[in-house]
Amino acid sequence: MNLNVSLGEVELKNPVMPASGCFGFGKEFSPFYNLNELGAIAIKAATGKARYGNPTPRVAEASSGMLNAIGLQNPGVDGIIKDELPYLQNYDTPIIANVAGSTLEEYVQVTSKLTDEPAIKAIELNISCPNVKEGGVQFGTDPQLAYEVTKAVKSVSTKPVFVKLSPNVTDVVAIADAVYKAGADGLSMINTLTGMRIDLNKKKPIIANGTGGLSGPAIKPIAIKMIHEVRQQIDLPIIGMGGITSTEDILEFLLAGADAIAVGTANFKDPFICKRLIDELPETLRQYGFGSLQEVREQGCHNQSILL
Amino acid sequence: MNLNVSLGEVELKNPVMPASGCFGFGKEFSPFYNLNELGAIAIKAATGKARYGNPTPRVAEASSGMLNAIGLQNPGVDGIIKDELPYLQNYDTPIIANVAGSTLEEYVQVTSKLTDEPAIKAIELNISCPNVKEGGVQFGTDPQLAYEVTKAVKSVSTKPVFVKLSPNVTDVVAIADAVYKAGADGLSMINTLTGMRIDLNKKKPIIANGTGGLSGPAIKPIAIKMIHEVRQQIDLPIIGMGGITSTEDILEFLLAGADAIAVGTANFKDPFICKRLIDELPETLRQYGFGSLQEVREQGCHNQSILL
Amino acid sequence: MKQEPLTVVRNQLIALDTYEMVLKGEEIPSLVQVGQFIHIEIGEGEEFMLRRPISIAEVNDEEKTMTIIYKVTGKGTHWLSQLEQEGQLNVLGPLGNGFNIEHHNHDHILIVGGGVGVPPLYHLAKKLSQHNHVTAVLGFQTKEAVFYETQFQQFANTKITTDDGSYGYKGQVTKVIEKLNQPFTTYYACGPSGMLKAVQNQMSHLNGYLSLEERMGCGIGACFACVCEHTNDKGYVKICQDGPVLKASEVIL
Amino acid sequence: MKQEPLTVVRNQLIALDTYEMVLKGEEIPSLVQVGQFIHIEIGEGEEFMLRRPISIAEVNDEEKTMTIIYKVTGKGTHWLSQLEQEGQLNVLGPLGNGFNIEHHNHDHILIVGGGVGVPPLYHLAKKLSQHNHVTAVLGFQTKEAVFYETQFQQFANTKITTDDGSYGYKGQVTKVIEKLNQPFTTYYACGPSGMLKAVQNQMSHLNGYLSLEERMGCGIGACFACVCEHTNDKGYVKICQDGPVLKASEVIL
Ligand SMILES: Cc1cc2nc3c(=O)[nH]c(=O)nc-3n(C[C@H](O)[C@H](O)[C@H](O)COP(=O)(O)OP(=O)(O)OC[C@H]3O[C@@H](n4cnc5c(N)ncnc54)[C@H](O)[C@@H]3O)c2cc1C
Ligand SMILES: Cc1cc2nc3c(=O)[nH]c(=O)nc-3n(C[C@H](O)[C@H](O)[C@H](O)COP(=O)(O)OP(=O)(O)OC[C@H]3O[C@@H](n4cnc5c(N)ncnc54)[C@H](O)[C@@H]3O)c2cc1C
Ligand SMILES: Cc1cc2nc3c(=O)[nH]c(=O)nc-3n(C[C@H](O)[C@H](O)[C@H](O)COP(=O)(O)O)c2cc1C
Ligand SMILES: Cc1cc2nc3c(=O)[nH]c(=O)nc-3n(C[C@H](O)[C@H](O)[C@H](O)COP(=O)(O)O)c2cc1C
Ligand code: FES
Ligand code: FES
Repeated sequence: MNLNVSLGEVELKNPVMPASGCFGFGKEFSPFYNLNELGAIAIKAATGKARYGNPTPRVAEASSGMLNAIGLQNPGVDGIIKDELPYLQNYDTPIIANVAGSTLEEYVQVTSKLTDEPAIKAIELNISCPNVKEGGVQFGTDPQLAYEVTKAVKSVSTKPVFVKLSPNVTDVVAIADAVYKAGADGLSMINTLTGMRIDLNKKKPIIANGTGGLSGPAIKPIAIKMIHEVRQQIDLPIIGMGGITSTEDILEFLLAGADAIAVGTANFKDPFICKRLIDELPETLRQYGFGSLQEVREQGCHNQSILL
Repeated sequence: MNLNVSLGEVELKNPVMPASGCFGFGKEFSPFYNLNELGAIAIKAATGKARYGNPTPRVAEASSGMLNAIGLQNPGVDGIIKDELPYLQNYDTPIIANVAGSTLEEYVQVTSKLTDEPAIKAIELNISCPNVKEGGVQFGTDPQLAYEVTKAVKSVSTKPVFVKLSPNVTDVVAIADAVYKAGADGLSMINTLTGMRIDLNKKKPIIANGTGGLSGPAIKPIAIKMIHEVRQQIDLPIIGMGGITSTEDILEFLLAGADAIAVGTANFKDPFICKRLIDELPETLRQYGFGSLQEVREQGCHNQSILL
Repeated sequence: MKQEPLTVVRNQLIALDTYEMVLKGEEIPSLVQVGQFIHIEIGEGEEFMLRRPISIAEVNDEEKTMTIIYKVTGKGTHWLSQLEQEGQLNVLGPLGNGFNIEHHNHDHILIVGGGVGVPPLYHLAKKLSQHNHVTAVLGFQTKEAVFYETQFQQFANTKITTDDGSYGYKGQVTKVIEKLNQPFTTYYACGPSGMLKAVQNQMSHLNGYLSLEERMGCGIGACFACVCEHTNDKGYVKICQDGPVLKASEVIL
Repeated sequence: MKQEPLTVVRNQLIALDTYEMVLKGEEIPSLVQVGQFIHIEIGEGEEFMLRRPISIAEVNDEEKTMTIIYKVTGKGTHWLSQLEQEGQLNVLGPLGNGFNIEHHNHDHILIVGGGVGVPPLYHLAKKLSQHNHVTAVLGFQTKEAVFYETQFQQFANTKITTDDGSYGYKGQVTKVIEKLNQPFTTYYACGPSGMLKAVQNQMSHLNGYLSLEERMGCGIGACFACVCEHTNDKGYVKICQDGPVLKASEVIL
């Protein structure tokens, strides 16, 4: 079965990619399978300067999920270009560069450095990281700020810009609409929900940062709902994510309105998962009566019976 | 160990109660244990008129959680007073009446009918039900509306009013602050998060209503985070809920800042759970070095080391 | 109504994706009325927060056992199918109101079952056959899915249909019922809602009872998940508490 | 680095809340370097999304087995403790960089372990003892928590301390080390971070290596969960990938 997908002008071999922050810069997963198998790779967020991130502990477990507060640790955009992209250039898998920042200027600066790198086929604008004290999520929770940062980044980007939305909002469609109007080429949804766990022995939050982002199967119904809602109203390609662990999950996201999907947390449990899902997807589609991804789209999001 | 708790002027034998909507009007659980064991009982939402609720299916499963879209089915406030409260009057457990409505007037009308019932010791103002098309959640997502409905209900209520907050908001503290200013006597948090599951065979949402409210352990870290955040800023008693299944969970909620807790979804898995948690709580408190609930409060929310 | 750990005595594949499980316990089996169901906890830990409702297909009072028959359609029934002998199952039950059959005597009764709606009817057929004449029409998707044909034949004049005609009659149960042309006094039906609707329509002249299914939360009448429209004053019944067996002329499907 | 289902050969309580588990497999055991760890999948289904990192305490090449020792401190280790012989465990490993000991010859080496930091040091002591003189100071909370004393004595001059003095010396390992007053050339330590800090301080004059622990996500260097400040250019190391064993003079605890 042909699994090709177009996300606007970005062409993928298949709709499955690892999610940003859960796959480093690819290298660590190359012992497990050939990265050419992947539909794309969303790499760890890049910021203007190298960042050390938050104090440890940075992760905690939750029922069917986990909390993380890495705090955007990364070698900085120059470090990524110098030390990480050359390795990824060996593959013909599109790289999606996740861009973060504390100020609008930083988003613009990072994007303008990354946009001309040949390996990079799209920018993923991360306005939804809940784990940094400044910037990040405030751009993702205020439609006006979301509009401005998207517009500014679009003005310097030569590559399509996908805006990664935060689920920690009253009205996700309002944010989606704002970035659509600012010229976004697509949406990634969802980022993590802000959560906390408390260490009963130490009587304080497990995560040193206090709060962290909740990911994994626990958030899947929230992701499905938001994707479905946005799909009805905004005409942009959507990369769906949030708790995917199986090909049935992928089908659920595609039916809800996603065009491609990303797998985050599940990579930690099974480092082979992306490849396995790609291999198994055709069989699952057939099992539920679909002959192609196009048929899924037709019977899913574009079918009025699924509209509410 | 003495488990007494005061929620403002409401005195509870212990901090454990079933959550609204997960315990009917009590009768169904009376074959399992004596309802006098409970700290309180939050009964199913009351509306002005009897409501049939949403079409079925109304529930779906999710990883470590469930979705529901009951749609506030209930016999109406008069039916509850006539047919349900007399039975509950047999117990000396405080009843917390959950009040819902589509309009401000309906909230006021329902409250004024319930407020003088002797069995009822507090009103729980449900401005956070995500499963009805009108009213409900919009009051819980707009600080101004939340203020108005709370103020109006307070003006007719002779009993303390706890406002039940929705987690489907960008800024829960803003809502908490608004209802505090309107005179709320306490907070219940959190209600369910809006979610969706799709039936892969039928290619449409499992729940006939489309979306439903996500409850259960999946949402626990979100509840903990919101309670912790509100506790730092708003000086009102908090009834905490969201995914509680064990006495360790209870302790986690208390450390985060809840004064009492409610158990919802877990009643469906184990109808004995509330009694079991009450029985086991003293041992768990001791195990983590606490001699009383007062000590938990001192080392939890009121201890600066847990502040961030 | 009890919560009890039941022990798996047997758990075997009897038809396509369909398992027969025998459970032993001190309390629950001896309380069962024909037509009731049990609510089964799935897995360990917190992944599965909802129990699964499954009908009771047979009870053996002496052995303190009961039999359920279930089809693997999702994660919960898959987990059930993996249980081995001596495994334990946390069961809440028996739940609901079953078939009220004591008044029947020398009656001519029709039983209509579809797929996994067949199991509760087996217990019913056995009981009814003691004093009545019973005919059973059982529909399945395909030959491989057929189960309990010989068991039913002991107690009832049994006709099998399959959707694809690979076994017995071809097509829907209503087509077979039409042909029977017998003087039934009462009918009992359980199966998918499409089938129940068709039977309810076809047999509207007859006294009948339907055993309904709906997605459930609590299983004990507390959560309002499983309602069905009804001609009573309230306008509804809760299937878990007022049903699952309800008078056909009173439920609005 | 492989992902392999390992078979439980033995799983037994050896001290307070502490279990010794022997695992057999075709690939992973034969790849192990002393000081590495494995990342263990917990439970079935989706409740537990994070693996658990546990050190390798010993390897038996001929039997294709390895031993881990773990303390039950939460849900995951509780689940491990319930596994029976012949049970299967999904393991990712061996991970990280272990102890580099090939250059040691006739050295006088100090090993310092605390609680569940002791296991990886057993494999180390055994290897080192072949060509060196080894002293081990092992701290536990209380008498009932002590394990592997006789095993260590085979390979090292072994001192035990307990926090409450219920067995061996009373108090912290640093107090015992102080009294030893021996001409150590190198030390290796693993244990709670408080202990490591104290040892790092006390032994700053000596060449030393610490095996660090931190909450982990991926276990393979991809998620940046497990960093530790370091004197290198980047300012940090990833414990799972660059550690868990690191030069004591270079890590900032
Ligand atoms: C009163 C009653 C009696 C039943 N008796 C039988 C029986 O004897 N044999 C049998 O095979 N099946 C029976 N069913 C249907 C059975 O409950 C479902 O097939 C089963 O719950 C599916 O669980 P799952 O985990 O495999 O599916 P999943 O899809 O993974 O289940 C997810 C959730 O949906 C619910 N669900 C899914 N399908 C159904 C359904 N058709 N009806 C009700 N809930 C559903 C589950 O209970 C669970 O809460 C009965 C249902 C009811 C209400
Ligand atoms: C490299 C390394 C080697 C280790 N070797 C051993 C060993 O040989 N024996 C042993 O008993 N323990 C060892 N630990 C600690 C062990 O990983 C934890 O005790 C264990 O993960 C606790 O899991 P749990 O499910 O019981 O606790 P929970 O509290 O339920 O676990 C929740 C989450 O927190 C993590 N976590 C909790 N405590 C710790 C901790 N102390 N360190 C790291 N993660 C933690 C878990 O991995 C899990 O992700 C090691 C840790 C590391 C990093
Ligand atoms: C450890 C970790 C680190 C993450 N880092 C980033 C990041 O740098 N940028 C980003 O946009 N999202 C980041 N995310 C969010 C994921 O890309 C994804 O949106 C989210 O985890 C939901 O998917 P999942 O449930 O499959 O993990 C991170 C998630 C995790 C668990
Ligand atoms: C089936 C169901 C019905 C509910 N009905 C109500 C309701 O009528 N009023 C209300 O305020 N909350 C209602 N809730 C929300 C619960 O009271 C509780 O806030 C939520 O489920 C989180 O707690 P839990 O995770 O322990 O279930 C309902 C929840 C469920 C699962
Ligand atoms: S399942 Fe709760 S009322 Fe029927
Ligand atoms: S655990 Fe992911 S980098 Fe170490």
